[in-house]
Amino acid sequence: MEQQFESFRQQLDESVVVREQLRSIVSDLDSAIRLMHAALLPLYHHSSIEAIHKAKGHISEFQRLYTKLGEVLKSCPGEYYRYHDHWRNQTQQVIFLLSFVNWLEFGNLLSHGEVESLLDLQQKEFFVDLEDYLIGLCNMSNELPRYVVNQVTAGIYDCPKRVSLFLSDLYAAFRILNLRNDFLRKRFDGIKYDLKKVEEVLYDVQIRGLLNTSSQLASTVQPSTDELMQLQ
Amino acid sequence: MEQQFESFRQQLDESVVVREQLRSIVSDLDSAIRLMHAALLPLYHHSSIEAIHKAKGHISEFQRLYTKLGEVLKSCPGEYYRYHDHWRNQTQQVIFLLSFVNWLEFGNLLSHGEVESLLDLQQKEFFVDLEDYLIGLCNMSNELPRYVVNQVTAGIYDCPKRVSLFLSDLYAAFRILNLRNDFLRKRFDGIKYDLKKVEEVLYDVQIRGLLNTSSQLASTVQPSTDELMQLQ
Amino acid sequence: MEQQFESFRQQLDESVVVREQLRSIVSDLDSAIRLMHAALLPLYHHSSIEAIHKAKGHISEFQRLYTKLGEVLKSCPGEYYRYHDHWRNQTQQVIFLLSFVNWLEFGNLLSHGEVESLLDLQQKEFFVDLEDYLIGLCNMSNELPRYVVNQVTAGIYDCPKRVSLFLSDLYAAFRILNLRNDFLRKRFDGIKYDLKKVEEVLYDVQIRGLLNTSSQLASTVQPSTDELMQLQ
Amino acid sequence: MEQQFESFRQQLDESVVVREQLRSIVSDLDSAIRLMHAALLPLYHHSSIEAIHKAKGHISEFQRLYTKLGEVLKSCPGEYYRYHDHWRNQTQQVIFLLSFVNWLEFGNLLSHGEVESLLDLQQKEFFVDLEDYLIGLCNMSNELPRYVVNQVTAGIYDCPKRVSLFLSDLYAAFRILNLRNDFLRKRFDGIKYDLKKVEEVLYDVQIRGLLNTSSQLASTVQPSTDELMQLQ
Amino acid sequence: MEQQFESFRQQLDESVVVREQLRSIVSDLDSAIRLMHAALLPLYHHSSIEAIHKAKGHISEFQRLYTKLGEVLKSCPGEYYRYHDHWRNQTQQVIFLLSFVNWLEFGNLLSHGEVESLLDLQQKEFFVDLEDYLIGLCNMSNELPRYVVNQVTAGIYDCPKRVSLFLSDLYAAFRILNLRNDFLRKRFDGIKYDLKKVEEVLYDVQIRGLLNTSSQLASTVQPSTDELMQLQ
Amino acid sequence: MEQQFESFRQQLDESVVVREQLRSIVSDLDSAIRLMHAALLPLYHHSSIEAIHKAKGHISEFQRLYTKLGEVLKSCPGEYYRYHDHWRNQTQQVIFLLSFVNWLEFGNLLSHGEVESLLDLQQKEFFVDLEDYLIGLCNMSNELPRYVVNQVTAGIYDCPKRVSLFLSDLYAAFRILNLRNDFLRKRFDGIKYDLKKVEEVLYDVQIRGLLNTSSQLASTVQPSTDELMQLQ
Amino acid sequence: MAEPAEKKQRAMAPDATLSSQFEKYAAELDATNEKRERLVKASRDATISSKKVIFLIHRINEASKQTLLEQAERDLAYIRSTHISRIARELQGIEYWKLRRAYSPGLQEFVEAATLVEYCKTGKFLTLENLNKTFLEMKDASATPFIINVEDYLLGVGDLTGELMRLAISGVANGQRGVSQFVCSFVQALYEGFSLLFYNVDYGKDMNKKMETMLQNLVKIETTCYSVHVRGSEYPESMIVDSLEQQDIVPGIHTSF
Amino acid sequence: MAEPAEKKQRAMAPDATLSSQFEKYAAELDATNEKRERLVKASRDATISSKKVIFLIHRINEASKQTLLEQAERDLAYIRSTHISRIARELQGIEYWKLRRAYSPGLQEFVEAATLVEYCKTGKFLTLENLNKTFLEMKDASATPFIINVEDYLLGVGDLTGELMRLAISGVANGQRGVSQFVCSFVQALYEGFSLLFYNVDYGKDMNKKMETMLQNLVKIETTCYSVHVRGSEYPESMIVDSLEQQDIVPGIHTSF
Ligand SMILES: [Mn+2]
Ligand SMILES: [Mn+2]
Repeated sequence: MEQQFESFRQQLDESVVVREQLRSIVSDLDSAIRLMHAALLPLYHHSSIEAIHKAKGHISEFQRLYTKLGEVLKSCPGEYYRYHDHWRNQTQQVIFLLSFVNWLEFGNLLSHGEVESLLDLQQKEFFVDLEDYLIGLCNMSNELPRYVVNQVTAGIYDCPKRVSLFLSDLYAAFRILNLRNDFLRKRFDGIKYDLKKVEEVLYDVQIRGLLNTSSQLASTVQPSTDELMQLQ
Repeated sequence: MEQQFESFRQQLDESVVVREQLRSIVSDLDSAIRLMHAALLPLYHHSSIEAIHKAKGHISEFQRLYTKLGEVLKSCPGEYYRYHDHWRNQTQQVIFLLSFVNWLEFGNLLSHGEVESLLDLQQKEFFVDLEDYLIGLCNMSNELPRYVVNQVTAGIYDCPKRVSLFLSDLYAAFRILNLRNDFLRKRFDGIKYDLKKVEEVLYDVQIRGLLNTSSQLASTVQPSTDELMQLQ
Repeated sequence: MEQQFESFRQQLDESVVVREQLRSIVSDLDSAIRLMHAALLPLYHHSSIEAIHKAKGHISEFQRLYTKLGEVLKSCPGEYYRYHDHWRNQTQQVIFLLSFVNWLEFGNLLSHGEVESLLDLQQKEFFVDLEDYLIGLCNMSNELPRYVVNQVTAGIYDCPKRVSLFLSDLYAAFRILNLRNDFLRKRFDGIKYDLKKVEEVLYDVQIRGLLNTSSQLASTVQPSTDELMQLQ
Repeated sequence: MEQQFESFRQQLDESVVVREQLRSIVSDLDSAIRLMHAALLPLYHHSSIEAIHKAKGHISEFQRLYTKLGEVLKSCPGEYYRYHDHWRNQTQQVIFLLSFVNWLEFGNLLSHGEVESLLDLQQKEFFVDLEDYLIGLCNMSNELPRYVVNQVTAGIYDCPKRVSLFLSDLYAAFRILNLRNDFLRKRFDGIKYDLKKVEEVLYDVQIRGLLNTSSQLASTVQPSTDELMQLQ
Repeated sequence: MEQQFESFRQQLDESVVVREQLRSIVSDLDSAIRLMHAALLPLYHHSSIEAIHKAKGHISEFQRLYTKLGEVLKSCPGEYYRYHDHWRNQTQQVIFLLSFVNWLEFGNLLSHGEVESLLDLQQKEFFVDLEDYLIGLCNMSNELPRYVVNQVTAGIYDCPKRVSLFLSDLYAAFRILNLRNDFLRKRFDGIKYDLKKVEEVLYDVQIRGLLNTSSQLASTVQPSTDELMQLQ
Repeated sequence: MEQQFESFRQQLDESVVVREQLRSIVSDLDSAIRLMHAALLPLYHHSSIEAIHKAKGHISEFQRLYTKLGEVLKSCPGEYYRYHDHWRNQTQQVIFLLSFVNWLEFGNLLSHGEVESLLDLQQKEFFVDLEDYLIGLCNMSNELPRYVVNQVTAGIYDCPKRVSLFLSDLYAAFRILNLRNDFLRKRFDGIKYDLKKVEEVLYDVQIRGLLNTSSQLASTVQPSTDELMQLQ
Repeated sequence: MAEPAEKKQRAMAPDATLSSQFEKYAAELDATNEKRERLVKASRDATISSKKVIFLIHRINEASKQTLLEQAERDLAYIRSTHISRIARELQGIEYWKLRRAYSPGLQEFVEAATLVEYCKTGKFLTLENLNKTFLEMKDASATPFIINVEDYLLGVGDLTGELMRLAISGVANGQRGVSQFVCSFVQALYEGFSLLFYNVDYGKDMNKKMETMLQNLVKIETTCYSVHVRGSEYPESMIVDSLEQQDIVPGIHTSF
Repeated sequence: MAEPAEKKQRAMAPDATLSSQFEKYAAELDATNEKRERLVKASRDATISSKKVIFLIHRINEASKQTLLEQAERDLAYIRSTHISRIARELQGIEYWKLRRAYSPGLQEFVEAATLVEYCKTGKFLTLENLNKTFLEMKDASATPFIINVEDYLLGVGDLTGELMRLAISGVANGQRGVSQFVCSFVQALYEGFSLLFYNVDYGKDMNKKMETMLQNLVKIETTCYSVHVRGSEYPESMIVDSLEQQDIVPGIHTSF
C-alpha cells in the first residue's frame, strides 16, 4: 500500500509544480499586458500610428509566453481545463489588446483563428477558449466610446461613423449567439450601451454638420495601407 | 462577421448538448449506485456472501455507463476537466462501493489501476481522477466502524482485528501524502476517528477474551477463496 | 390599464382571505401539537402507558382542526397545493406524533391510509401529502435513538433489538423509493445515522450479555394488548 | 437649516456620550465575565469547591458595574430598550455564570428575581430583561454536557443522573412558554440536544454498572451544605 | 420551576399581544405609505399639482395610525425603544414622503417639529426618533436625482438649479452632525452622490443654454402660492 | 505555566496603552479633516480663492496632531507599522485635502516629500507611507470630475482642458508603478473613470466651441500668483 | 387503530408489509416525479423558444419589421400548440397548483414574449383576459380549459420591463429616438399599476425584488429619455424630426412625441 | 509651498517632473514588493517544512520514537538556519512590522512545530523565552538579534492544540490510552492561560476565533478521555495497564495516569 501511495504523492506534488510554473508565466503575462496597454495610451492625445507601432512590439512577448504555457501543458495533456482559471483573465485582456490594435489598423474584427495565429498557437496543446475570445471582444467594445470622444475632441470627425458601423455589426453578430442569462449575456448587454454612447456622439457631429470637415485629418489617424505595410 | 458568429453559436450549442448527454448518463449512474448500495444492505444482518455476490452484479452496469461517458468525451478530446463536476460525486461513490466490496472479498485495498480496470477504462478518453479515488477510499473508511459494530453484535469477533489492521495501514498510507489544509485533508482526518472507533470495539472484544470464540463463525463471513472463485 | 389592474387585484385579494383563515387554524394546530408533544415527555423517565394514553387524548383536537382546514379548502377546489406551505410543517409533526405513538403501542408502522383515517380525512377536500407523510416518518426515526438510550438506561434491554429491526426495515423500505437529490433524500440519509446509533446501543447490550436479563421488565413497557384495549 | 441641524447635533452628541459611558462600563463587564469564566475552568480538572469559591468572588464586581449602568440610565429615563443592545450579550453571559454557579452549589435553578437580587438591581432604573434571562439559562444548559463528561472522567458517576433530571425539568419548563419561531425558540431547541447528550453519558455509566461505585466520591464534589455555608 | 415559568409565559404572552397590535397597525401604515407613494408617481410624467394634492390626502391616515401606535405604547410606558424596530422603516418612509411633498410645495425642508405636528404627535407617548427623521431626509435626497431627470425631460429647465441649491444646503447641514461610522454615516455619503448627479444634470442644461428657455414652464410646475393655499 | 502567561500579558498590555493614545489623537485628526473638508465646500458654488484660503488655515492643526503621533511613536521605535491601521484612513484623507488644495493653487502635483514638509514630518519617528500617499492622490482624482462639472456650469470653460491634461499625466505616471492585484490597483483603475468623465466634459465644451469664450472668467478662478502670495 | 390484533399479526412479518406499502408509495412518487420531469422539460422548451422570440424582436429593424413580427406570431402559436399544450395535457385538478413550480418558468417567459410581441405590433398592453382567450381551445387532462393564472402572468409582465428597457436603449443606439419616450410612458403606467396592485398585499421577496428591478429598468429608460431630450433640445425641432424619419419600430411614436 | 514661482514653472513640463517623481516611487514600491515576495516565499517554505515536521511527529510510534524525534530536531534546526534566517536577513527596523503579514504565517507554523516537538520530547511547554534563545545568533539586516514576537508565538501555540488533539485521538486509535489524559491536562492548562491572557484585551476576530477553535479541540480531547475512561472503568485496573504497557509516546504518562 505504501508504495502505491508514494506514487500518489508524486502525482499530487506534480500538479503543485505545474501550478507554480503557470503562476510564474502568467505573472510575466500580466507585465506584458501592462506594457502593451501603456504603449496605447498616447492614442488618446497625439499620433496614433506611433502608438500602434509601439504596442505591436509587445506581441512577440505574448507569443513567447503562450508558447511557454503550451509547453507546460504539453507535460499534462488533456488538462487544459483543469488549469484554465490560471490564465483566463489575462487571455481576455490579451484578446482585448490584439483586437483593438487590429481594429485601429484595419478597421475590421480580428477572428478567433487570427488571434491564435497571432499568438503562435498552431500546436494543439494550447488554444484560446471561445468564451474568453468573446469576452475579450466585449472588453474592446467598452473601450471604443472613450476612443471616439477623444478623437472628436481632437477634431477627427469621421471616427464616430466608422465606430458606430463597426459596433452595430458586432452587436448584431452577438445577437446571433442566443446567449442565455449568464455572465456573457451581461457583458454583451454592455455593447448596447457602448453603441448608444457612440451614436450620441455621431448625432452631435452630424447635426452640427462637422462630418465633412475632417476627412483630411481622419486619413492621418486611420493610417494608410502603405504605412501599415511598414509596420508589419 | 455574421458567418463567424454563426459558427461560434454552433460551438456554444454543442457544449450544451454535451452537458445534456452527460447529465442523462450520470442520472443513470446514480440509479446504478443506489441499486448496488441497496444490494449491500443485508450485509449488516445476515449472510454476507450472497450480498457481495448480488452487489457485484451491478458492476457491469457501471462499465456500461462509464463507457458511455468515455464516448461522449471522445467527441470533445482534452475536455475531461471542463466537465469534471458532472460525474465527480458519483465517481467517488463508485470507488467507495468497489473498494468496499473488494475489501470484503479479499481483505486488501483496490488500487487506482484496478478501479480503472474494473470500470473498463483502458482507453484514454476517460479515467478516474486521483483525488476522486482518494476521497472514495475515505468514504469506504467511514463505513467500516458500522460494519464492525454489526459484525461483533452478530458474534463475528475477529472482524475488529482485521479491520483495525487494514485501517491503520490505510491511515499510515494517507500520511505519506503530505496533504495540505484542504478538503482532502479533512476527509483524511475522518479516517482517524474511524480507526479510533474500531480500536474501541477491538478493545471491548479483547478485554472480554472473546477473540478466540468466533474463529469458526468468522470463516463463514470472510468467504473462503473457493467461494470467491465462484463469484468471479 | 387601471381597469385591468383592478381586476388583477380582485383575484389576488380572494387568496388573501383564504390565507388568513388558514393561518388562524394552523396556529391552533401548533398549540395542539405542542400539547401532545409535552404529553409524551414522561416517556423518557417513568411509565410509558400513561404517557401514551394521555398523548392519544389530543388526537381528537387534530381531527377537529383538519376538518376545519378541509372546509376552508372546499371553497377553493383544486387549490390544495396553492396553500400547501401553510400546514406542511405542522402536518409533518402530526405524522411524527401519530406514528411514534402507534409504534409504541403496536410496534409497527402507521401507514399513509391509517394516518388519514386517524385524522378523519375521508373526504377528498383534504388529504395528507405523501412526501409530508414520509418526512414525518423521518422525524419519528430521528427520535428513536434517544428513546432507545433512555430505555436501556432504565434497564429495558430488549428495546434496542426491536428498534434496530424496525429501523432497518424502515431504512430498506425507504431505499425502495426513487429519491431524487432533494430535501426528502437528505432526511432519509438521517435514518442511516439513527440506525447506526441504535446498532451501537444494541452492540453495547449484546457484548455485555444483558439482553436476556430484562425480558420481564420489557413486557411492562411494551404494553400488553389487554392494556391497550382499555386505552381505546 | 443650519440652526436646526446644530440642535440635532447636540441631541446626537448627547446620545453618543451615553453610548460612550455604556461602552466603557460594558467593556469592564466583559473583563469581569472573562475573569469569572476563567475562574470556573479548573472545574473541568480539579477540585470544584475552590473554583466555585473563586468564581463567586467576582459577583461583587458585577454588582458594581450594574449599579453604574443603572446610574447612566437614570439620566435618560424610558430609554432602557434604546440602548439594550449594548449590554444584552454580556447580561446573558452573566446569567449563565450566576445560574451555573448556583446550580453547582445548590442543584436548583436561580430564579429571575434571585438574579436581580444578586446583581443588586432593586431600583427600577435597571432590570434584567426576561428574554435575556431565558437565553442565559440556555447558555447554562449548553455548558452542562461538557461538565458531565469531565465529571464522569474524574470518576463522579452520579453526576449524569443529577444533570439529566435537572435538564429534563428545565426542558419541560421551557415547553410551557409559547415560543414563537424566533431566536429564543432556536436556543431552546438546543436544550434538547444537551439533554440528549447527557442522557447518552448517563447511559454509558448505567450500562457499565458504574453508578453505585462512586457515591463516596460524588459527595466530595457536590459540596456539602456546611462547606457552602462558609463560602457565602 | 413550573410555577415560575408559568409567570414567564404570561409576561412573554403580553409582549406578544403588544407586538401583534403593533404589527397590525404597522401593516396598515405600510399600505398607507404605498398608496401615498403611488399617488406621487404621476409626478414623473404629468402634472405635479394634482399628484401633490392627491398624495396629501393620505396624511390623515398617517395621523390616525400614529395615534393608534401612541395608544398601544401608553399601555407599556418606557418601552418605546423596545418595540422601535416595528415602525422604524415605515416611519423613515413617512418622513421621506412628507418632506418630499413639503419640498415640492414650498421648496424648503420640513423640520423635525413640523413632522411631529403633521402626524399629530403632540402627546409624549409617541414621537419621531431623531435618527429616523434624518434617515427619512436621506431617502428624500435619494429620490431627487430621478425627479430632476424627469423634470428636465418634461422641459422644466430651472429644476436642477433649485434642487442643486437645496441639496448642497442639506449636505452642508448634515456635515454639521458628528456622524460616527455607522448606518447614518453611510446614508449621508449617499447625499453626496445625489448632489453630484444633480450637478451633472444642471451642467447638461447649462452647457446647452437651456436654463432661460423654461422660466415660463417652470412656474406652472412649482405651483403658485395661490394654488397651494387651496390644497390645504 | 501561569508565570509564562503573566509575562505574555505584560508585553501585550504595553501595546494597549499605545493604542489608546493613538485612538485619541486620531479622533482629533478626524475632526480637523472634517473641518477642512467643510471649508472647501463653497468651492462648488462661489469664489474659490476664499475657500482655499480658509481651508489652508487648518493645516497647522494637522501639523500639531502629526507631531503628537510622532511623539507617541518615539516611545516604541520601529513599530510604526504595528500601529499603522490607526491613522491610515485619516492620512489618506489628509493627502487628498493637501494635494487638492495645492492643485487648485498651483495646478501641479504635491510630491510625497512636499506632503511631509507640509505636515512638519522632518523627524524620522513619523512619516507618510508611500501607498497612503498614492491612495490619497486617487482620492483627489475622484473629486476632480465633480469639480470640473461645476466649473463648467459656472462658465469656466478652460477648466476641463487643464484637468484632463493633469489627470492623463497622473494616469500615465501611475502606470509607471508596477501595481500588483491589490487595493491600490483598484483605486488606480478609478482614475481611468475620472479621466474618462473629464474627457467627456472636455468634448462637450469643445464641440460647442465654448473654449475660447471663457478665458477671462477662468483667470479669476485659477487665482493669480499675486493673490496666492497674499494667502501665505 | 380499530384492529390492533390484525396489526399485531402484521408486525410479525414487517418486511413484507412494509415493502408492499412502500412499493405503492414508490409508484406514486415515481409517477409524480416523472410527470414533474416532463413538465420541467416542456417548460424549459417553452422558455428557450420564448427567449428566441424575444431575441427576434430585438433584431427587428425598419426593413424587417413586418416579416419578423409575422414570424414572431407564428412562433408564439407554435409554442402554444406544442410546449404549452404539452404542459396542459399533463395537468388535472390539484396538479395545476401542485406542479406549478415545474412549469411556471416556461409560462412566465411565454407571457413575457407574448406581451412584448403585442406591444411591438400595436403599442398596446396584452391583457390576461386576451391572452387567455388564445388558450380557449386548449384543454387539460380532465378536459377543463387551460388558463394562465394571474401570478404567473404578473411575474411575466414584470420581466417584460427588462426587455422594454433594452428596446428603448437600442432604439436610441439605432437612431430611433422616439421609441424611448413612448416606451417610457408605457413602463411608467405599468409600474404605477403594480404599485397600486400590491399596496395591501405582501407577495413576499419575489414580488418586492421584481418591483425593485422594474424601478431600476424604469429609471434606466427615463435616463435614456433624458439624454435624448437634452441632446435634442439644442437644435430646432425640425432638424431632429428630419433625422428620425421613418426609423421607428414602435407605432404611434410621432403622435405621442 | 514656499516657492510658488518655481512650481509654476515646473507645471509647464509636468510630464517630465511627474515621471521622474513616479519613477522614484516605482523604485521604492518595487523594492518593497520584491522583498515582500521573497519573504512570502521564505515564509511558505518555512510553513511547508514545519508541516512536514508535524507530519513526522504524527508518524511516530514506539519503535521509531527516538530516531524520528532526532530527525525532527535536525529538521527544525535546518528550517531555522535556512528559511527563517532568510526572513531575518531581509528585515531591518520598521520592516519587521511593516512586512509582518508576509512572513508571519511561516513563523507561526514554525512555533507550532517547535512546541510540538518539545512537548513530545519532554512533555513540557516550550516557552517563548527558550524559543527565542535558539535565535540568539541570528541577526537581521541591521545586525540586531532576530526574535519571534509574542503575537506570532501565541497564534502558533493556538494551532498547537489542533495537533495535540490529533495526537490524543490517534493515541487512542493506536492503543496508547494514557496519552489522551496527559494531553488533556496540558491543553486545559493552555486554554486557561489564554483565557486569562485576553480577559481585558480584545484581540479581535482572529484571537476570538482561535480561542473558539481551541475550545473545540479541548472538548474533543476531553470526550476522547471520557470514552477511554468509561470503557476502561468496567475492568480491573491491572488488566488495563497490562494492555497499555510500553505503548506510550509521551513521557511521564504512567506517573500522571
Ligand atoms: Mn427577459
Ligand atoms: Mn496545524
